[in-house]
Amino acid sequence: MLHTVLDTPPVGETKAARDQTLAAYRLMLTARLLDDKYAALYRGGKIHGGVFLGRGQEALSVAIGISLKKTDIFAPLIRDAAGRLAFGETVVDAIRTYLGSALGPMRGRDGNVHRGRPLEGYLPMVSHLGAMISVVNGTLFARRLKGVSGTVGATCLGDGATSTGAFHEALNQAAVEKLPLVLVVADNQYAYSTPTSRQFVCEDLADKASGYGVAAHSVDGTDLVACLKTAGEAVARARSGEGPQLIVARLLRLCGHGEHDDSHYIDPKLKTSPLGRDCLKVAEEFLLRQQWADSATLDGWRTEVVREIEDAVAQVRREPAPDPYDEKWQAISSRHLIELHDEDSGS
Amino acid sequence: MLHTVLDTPPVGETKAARDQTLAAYRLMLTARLLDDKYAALYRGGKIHGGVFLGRGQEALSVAIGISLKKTDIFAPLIRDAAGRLAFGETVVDAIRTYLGSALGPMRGRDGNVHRGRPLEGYLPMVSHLGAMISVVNGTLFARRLKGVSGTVGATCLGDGATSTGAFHEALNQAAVEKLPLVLVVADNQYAYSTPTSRQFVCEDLADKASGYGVAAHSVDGTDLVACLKTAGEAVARARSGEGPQLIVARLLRLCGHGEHDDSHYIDPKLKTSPLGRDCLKVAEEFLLRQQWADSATLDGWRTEVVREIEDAVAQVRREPAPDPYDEKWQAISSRHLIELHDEDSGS
Amino acid sequence: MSITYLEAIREAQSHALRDDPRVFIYGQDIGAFGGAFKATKNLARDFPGRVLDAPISEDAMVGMAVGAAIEGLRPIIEMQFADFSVVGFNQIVNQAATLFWRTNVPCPITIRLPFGGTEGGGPFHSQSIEAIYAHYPGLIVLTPATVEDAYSMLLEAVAIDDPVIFCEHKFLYYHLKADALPSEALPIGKARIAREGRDLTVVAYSAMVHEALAAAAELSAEGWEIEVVDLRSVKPLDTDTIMASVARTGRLLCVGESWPWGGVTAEIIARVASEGFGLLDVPPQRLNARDTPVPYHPNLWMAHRPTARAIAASARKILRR
Amino acid sequence: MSITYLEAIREAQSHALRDDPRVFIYGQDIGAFGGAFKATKNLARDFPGRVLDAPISEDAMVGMAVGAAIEGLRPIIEMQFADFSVVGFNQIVNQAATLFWRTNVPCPITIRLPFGGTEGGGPFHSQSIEAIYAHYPGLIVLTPATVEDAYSMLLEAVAIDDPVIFCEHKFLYYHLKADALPSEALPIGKARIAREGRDLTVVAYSAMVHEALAAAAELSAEGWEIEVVDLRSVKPLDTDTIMASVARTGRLLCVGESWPWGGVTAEIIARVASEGFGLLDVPPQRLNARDTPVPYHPNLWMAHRPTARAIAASARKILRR
Ligand SMILES: Cc1ncc(C[n+]2csc(CCOP(=O)(O)OP(=O)(O)O)c2C)c(N)n1
Ligand SMILES: Cc1ncc(C[n+]2csc(CCOP(=O)(O)OP(=O)(O)O)c2C)c(N)n1
Ligand SMILES: [Mg+2]
Ligand SMILES: [Mg+2]
Repeated sequence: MLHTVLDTPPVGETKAARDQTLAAYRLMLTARLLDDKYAALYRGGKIHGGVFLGRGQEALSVAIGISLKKTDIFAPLIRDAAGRLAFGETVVDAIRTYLGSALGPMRGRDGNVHRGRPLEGYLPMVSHLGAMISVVNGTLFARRLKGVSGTVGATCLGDGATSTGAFHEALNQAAVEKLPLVLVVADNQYAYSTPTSRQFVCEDLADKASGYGVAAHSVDGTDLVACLKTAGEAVARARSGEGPQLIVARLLRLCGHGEHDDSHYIDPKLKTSPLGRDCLKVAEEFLLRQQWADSATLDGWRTEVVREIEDAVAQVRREPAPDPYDEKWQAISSRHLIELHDEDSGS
Repeated sequence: MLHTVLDTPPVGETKAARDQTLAAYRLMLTARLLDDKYAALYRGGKIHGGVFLGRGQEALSVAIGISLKKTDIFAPLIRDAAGRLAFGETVVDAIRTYLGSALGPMRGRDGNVHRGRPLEGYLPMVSHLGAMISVVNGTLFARRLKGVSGTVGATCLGDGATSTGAFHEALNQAAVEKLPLVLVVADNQYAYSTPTSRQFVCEDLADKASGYGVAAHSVDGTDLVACLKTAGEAVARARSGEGPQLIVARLLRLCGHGEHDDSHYIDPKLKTSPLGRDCLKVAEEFLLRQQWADSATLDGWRTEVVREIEDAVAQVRREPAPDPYDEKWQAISSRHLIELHDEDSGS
Repeated sequence: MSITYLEAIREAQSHALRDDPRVFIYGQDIGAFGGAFKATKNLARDFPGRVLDAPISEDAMVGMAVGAAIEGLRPIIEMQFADFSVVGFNQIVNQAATLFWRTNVPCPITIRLPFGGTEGGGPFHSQSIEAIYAHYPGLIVLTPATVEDAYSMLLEAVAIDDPVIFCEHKFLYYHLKADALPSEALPIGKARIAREGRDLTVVAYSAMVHEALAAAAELSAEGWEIEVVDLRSVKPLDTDTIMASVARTGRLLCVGESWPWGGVTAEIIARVASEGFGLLDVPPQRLNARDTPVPYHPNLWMAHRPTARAIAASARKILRR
Repeated sequence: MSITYLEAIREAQSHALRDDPRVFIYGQDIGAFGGAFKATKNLARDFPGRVLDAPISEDAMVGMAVGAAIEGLRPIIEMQFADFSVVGFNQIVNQAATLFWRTNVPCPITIRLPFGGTEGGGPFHSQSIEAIYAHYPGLIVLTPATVEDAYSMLLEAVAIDDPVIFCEHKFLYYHLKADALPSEALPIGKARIAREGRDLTVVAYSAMVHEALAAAAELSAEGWEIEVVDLRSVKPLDTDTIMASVARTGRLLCVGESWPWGGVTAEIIARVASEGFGLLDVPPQRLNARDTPVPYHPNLWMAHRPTARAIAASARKILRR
C-alpha cells in the first residue's frame, strides 16, 4: 500500500498545474512573511505567550490546504500557517489571534496557533498532541450519517506526536470506519529538542500504515511540486472512498520549536543535507526554471504580501482587546444552567 | 522481521522437549480444571463479581509462562490462568483471590484476575486494558539501570486491547528503549462481543510490528508445540538483546467473555474452523500420538489435579474473609502522612 | 407494567433515536450485543447504522463525538464502566468541555458512565468519579437517583447543547423499579425533596439517596423527621433548594459515595457555610466513602461506602447536639 | 548568591540524583536540552544515563515509572506542562495510586507538574489541576509556594514511599528568588504561617500565597492584621494549623487559583465548618478562578484568577461583618 514519490516528476505545462503551483507559492510566501512578522512582534514584546512558526514546512502545509475544497474539513497544527491560508483563513484572522484581538475568531480567549472556525470546517486545535484526529473522524462520520458525500477531512501532525496514544486510537478508528481522512505527518526530524531516534524506531513513519490497514504516501517535504502531487492524490483517493490516507513528508524544521528556542541542538549535518533545503527557495527556483514566473513578478508579490501583512497588523493593533467586564464568563451554552458564583474573582 | 511458524514442526525426541511439553500440558490441564471450578463456584453463587476464563488460550498462555525464568517479569491478563501457574503461581493463591480470602495476595481488596506478587516479578493487572505494558517496560528499564542483565519481561493482551492508546505508547516506548519485552497478543477473534472487523483493519496483528520496529512472530494459538517453540524463540531473542518481540497467536475464545456471557454472538463457522480447535485436546492428541504419555497417565493427572483443586477450594473456603474492622483503610504507605477523616463511614 | 432504572435508560435512548435523527450512540459492545449492561438492547436492530460498536479506544470515542457534535449531531457515548472514562479524560475535559467557550460552537454530547459500587466490583469497576468532571468548567454532571429521573434526565441531557456526563448507578440498574415512565419531570439543575422532614437535611445523590431514605425511615421510628434532598444534578448544583431545606431544619448532613477529599459533599458544605451560615444550628457534616480504592470483597465494600446504617449513626450524632 | 524557585527545583533534583542511585528522571526534552523550563539543565551531562528524554507518551511515561518503582527505583517524571498530565491520568490514578493499597508494595514516584497561569498561557498551558489528583486515594499532592519549599519539599517527595504529584508554579519559576537553599524545613503535611495576624485567616497555596501576602500588606495599611496560612501540601491537608489560626481570628477566607467547583477551597471550608464551626465568627468565604477555561489574553487572565486586589476586596467584606 506504499506510494512513494521518489523523484520530482516534471509537471506537464498544463495551465491548471501552473496556476495551482503559482497560487501555492504565493500562499507559502504569505505564510513565511507572516511568520517573519510574528517573530518580529515577539521580539518586540508585542505577543503574549509563545510563537510557533512553520518555516520549512510551507510546501507540505500549503499542498494539503490547497488540495481541499471549502466544504472539506481541516484541522491544522502548529506549523500550518500556509495550509490555513490555503484553506481560506484570512491574514487578519491569523494576526488577530496572535495579538489577542477581541474581534478575532477566538476573541482573545485562546491565542496563537489555537484558532479556527469550526462551523466552516476549520477546526481549532487543542494543545494536546494527537487529540484532533478523532475529532476530524467525528466530522466525517457525521457527514456520512447525514448523507453528505464527498467530504474529505485532513489534519496534520509532527513526528513526535505519532508517539501519542491519541494518534493510534484515532488512525485505527478511521481505518475501522473507513473514513475519508488524510493524515499528514511532517517528519521534521525533531519534536521540540528530541530527535526522532528517541521517538520511534521504524525506518520511515510510513511503515506504520500497513499496521493500520491504511494507504501510505511518502514525499519529499521540501519539494512543493511533489507535495502538491502527493496531497492531491491522497485527497482524491480519500474522496473516492478508498479510506484513510497517511502522508509522511520528510523535511527539517528551519526554526526553533518556538521563537523562544534557538534550536542549537539541530544537527548541522541535517541542515546541509537535502532535508535541510528551504522549500520556499526550492519552489521559487522551480518557478523560475519553468519560466512560470520571473523574479520581478515574485519580488512584486513579496512587496504586495508584506504590505498586506503590515496593513493587517496596523489594523489589528487598533482593534479592541478583550474587556474582562464585558466578558461572558460562561463555559456552557445553556444559559439556564449557568451558576454564578458569589465568590468569583476579578471585577 | 516476520517469523511465522506455519506448520507444527516435528519436535525432536529430545528429552528436554518432551519434558517441557508434558509439563506444559499438565499446567494447561490444571488451568482448565481451575477454570471449570471457578465456573461451578460462580454458578453456585460463591464468587463475587465476574469470572473470566482462559478456555482455548491455555497453550499460548502456558507457553509464555513456561518460557520465562523465575527472575523474569510477567504481567498476565484475564485469560492467563495457565501462564500464571507456569510462572509459579500456586493454585491456592489463585483460588484465594477468586474467593476473596484475607490470606490471599490481594487480601480481598482486589479479586479474580487482578492478582499478583509484584516483588516476585509477577505483576497484578489493573483492569484498564493496555496499561500493564509500560509498567513491564519500567521494570526492565530499572533492571538495566541497576546493572542486572538477562531479564525478560512478558505481558499479554487481547486483540481488542491493541486498539488502546496505552498499547501503542508502551510498545513504542519499549522499541525506543530497546527493552527485552515480549508482548503476547491473543487474537481470539472477539473483544467481548466485538469481532475483530470492528477493532482493526490490518490482515494480521503482526503487521503492526514493522511500524514499531520490533520483531514479530505469528503462531497458531491452538497448537501447544508451535506456541512453545515461538514463545521460547521470542524470549530467547529478547534475552539476547534483540529488543521487543511481538507474538501474535490466532485462536478462538472457547467461552464467554465472562461467565455471565453465553457468547451466542460467536460465529458458528469459526467454531468449526481450525481456529476453533481446543488447544487442550490438540495437545493431548499430540502427546498420545508421540507416545510421550498414555491415556492412563493423563487420566491419572486429571484425577490428581481435580483433587488438588478441590482440596485447595476446601481449604480456602475455611480461611477468614477480610474483616472491615481489622482493615487498614490506608491508601498510602507513609504512615505519618495519613489523614484520618472523622466522617469516615462504616464502623 | 414495571420498569427498571436500566430499562428507563434504554427507553430514553430509544425515544431520543426515534425523535431526533441527529442522535446516534457509540460505545463498546453496544451494537448487536446491546451493551455490557444491556442498556442498548435491540437499539442497533431498531435504528440501523445509528448504534455502533466502538474499538477499545476511549480517547478516540470521545474525540469522535466532539467532531460529530460540531457537525450538528447529538452523540451519546457509552463508556463500558465509568472507571474507563479516564482513558478519554483528555478529550472530555480539554476538547469537549472547552469547545463552546473557545469557539462559541456548542458541544451537545452525552457521555454515559455506568458508575458506583456493586458487590465484587473491585477497584476498577466501582468508581464514583463525578467530582473530577464537575471540577472542570464546561461540563454538566448528572446523577439520577430514580427510574423516572434516569429516563427524563437522559432525554434532557441529549436535548441540551452542552456536554453532559451522565452518571448511571450500576447498583440501581436492576434494583430500582417504577410503575411507569414519567410524562413530566423537574428540569435539570433542580434538586428534589425526596422526603420531607423538619429535624435534619440529608443531601444525597444517586444510590446514596436510597441509603438516606432508608436511614430516614429508621430514624422516623425514633421520632426524628429527616428531610432528604436528592441533588439530581451535581453540576449545576441547586444551592437554593438545599439552602431552603437547611433553613427549615438548621442541620445538614451531606452524603456521597465517592472519596472524602473534595467532591460533592465538600462543595455543598462550602456553599452552605459561606452563603447560609446563619441557617445552621449545628456544624454541617459529611459522610463519604473511605479514602482508599473501592474494595472487592463485599465485607470490605460495605464498610467502604456509606450505608443507611452509617447515615443513621451520623444523623443521630447531629440530632443529639 | 540568589536562587530562583526554578533553580531550587533543579538543585533538588541534582541533589537527589547525587545522593541516591535509585533516582532517575524521565520526561520530554529533559535530557541534553534541559527541559522546556530548564529545570533539568545540565543534569543529563552530570548524571549520564539517568536523565532521559521520553517520547510524547504521557501514559507510558507514568506506567514506566511505576514499573521502575516496583523494582525499587525512585523515578521523577517531568510533565512538560501540568495540562498534559491528564494524558497519563489513568496510569496516575489507577496504576500508581492504587499499587500500595492493592499489593502492599509502595510506589515511590514523583510526578512534577509545571502548573498554574502565566500571561498568554491560554487554556492548555495554565491549568491548576491539583484537586483532581487530591480527590483520588493514594496520592500525595504538594504545592510549594517558596523557593525554600520548592527545594526541600521536592527532596522529601523523592524520599517518601508514595506517589507524589508535585505542583510547581510556572509563574513563580522566575519571579521568586531566595538568598540561599534551606538547610532544614517543615515536613510535608505541615502548613506554614506565612504572615501572622489576628483579624482574618487567609488560607492559600502556591502562587496565591504571594497574592494573599500582597493583599495582607495592603490591608495592614488600613489597620487590619491578616494571617496568611501557606498550605504547602493540599493532600494531606494540615487541618490543625488552619483550625488553630481560625481559632485566633474567627474569620476565614480560602483562596485557590483553580476552578470554583470543588477543589482545595471547598475541602478546607468543609473541614472547618464541620470540625471547627464554633471557631467561626462570620461565614467562611472562598475565592477561586472563574468557572471557564483559563483565558489567553492577559486582560482576561488577570480577571480570571484571584489577584491581591480581589483578595483584599473579599477580605474587606469579611472584616466588615
Ligand atoms: C500530549 C502532549 N504532550 C506534550 C506536549 C508538549 N509539546 C508541544 S509541541 C511538542 C513537540 C512536538 O513535536 P512534533 O510532533 O514532532 O511536532 P513539531 O513541533 O516538530 O512540528 C511537545 C512535546 C503537547 N502539546 N501535548
Ligand atoms: C480501557 C478499557 N476499556 C474497556 C474495558 C472493558 N473491557 C474489559 S475486557 C474487554 C474486551 C477485551 O477484548 P480483548 O482485548 O480482545 O481480550 P479478550 O477478552 O478477548 O481476551 C473490554 C472492552 C477495559 N477493561 N479497559
Ligand atoms: Mg517534529
Ligand atoms: Mg479478544
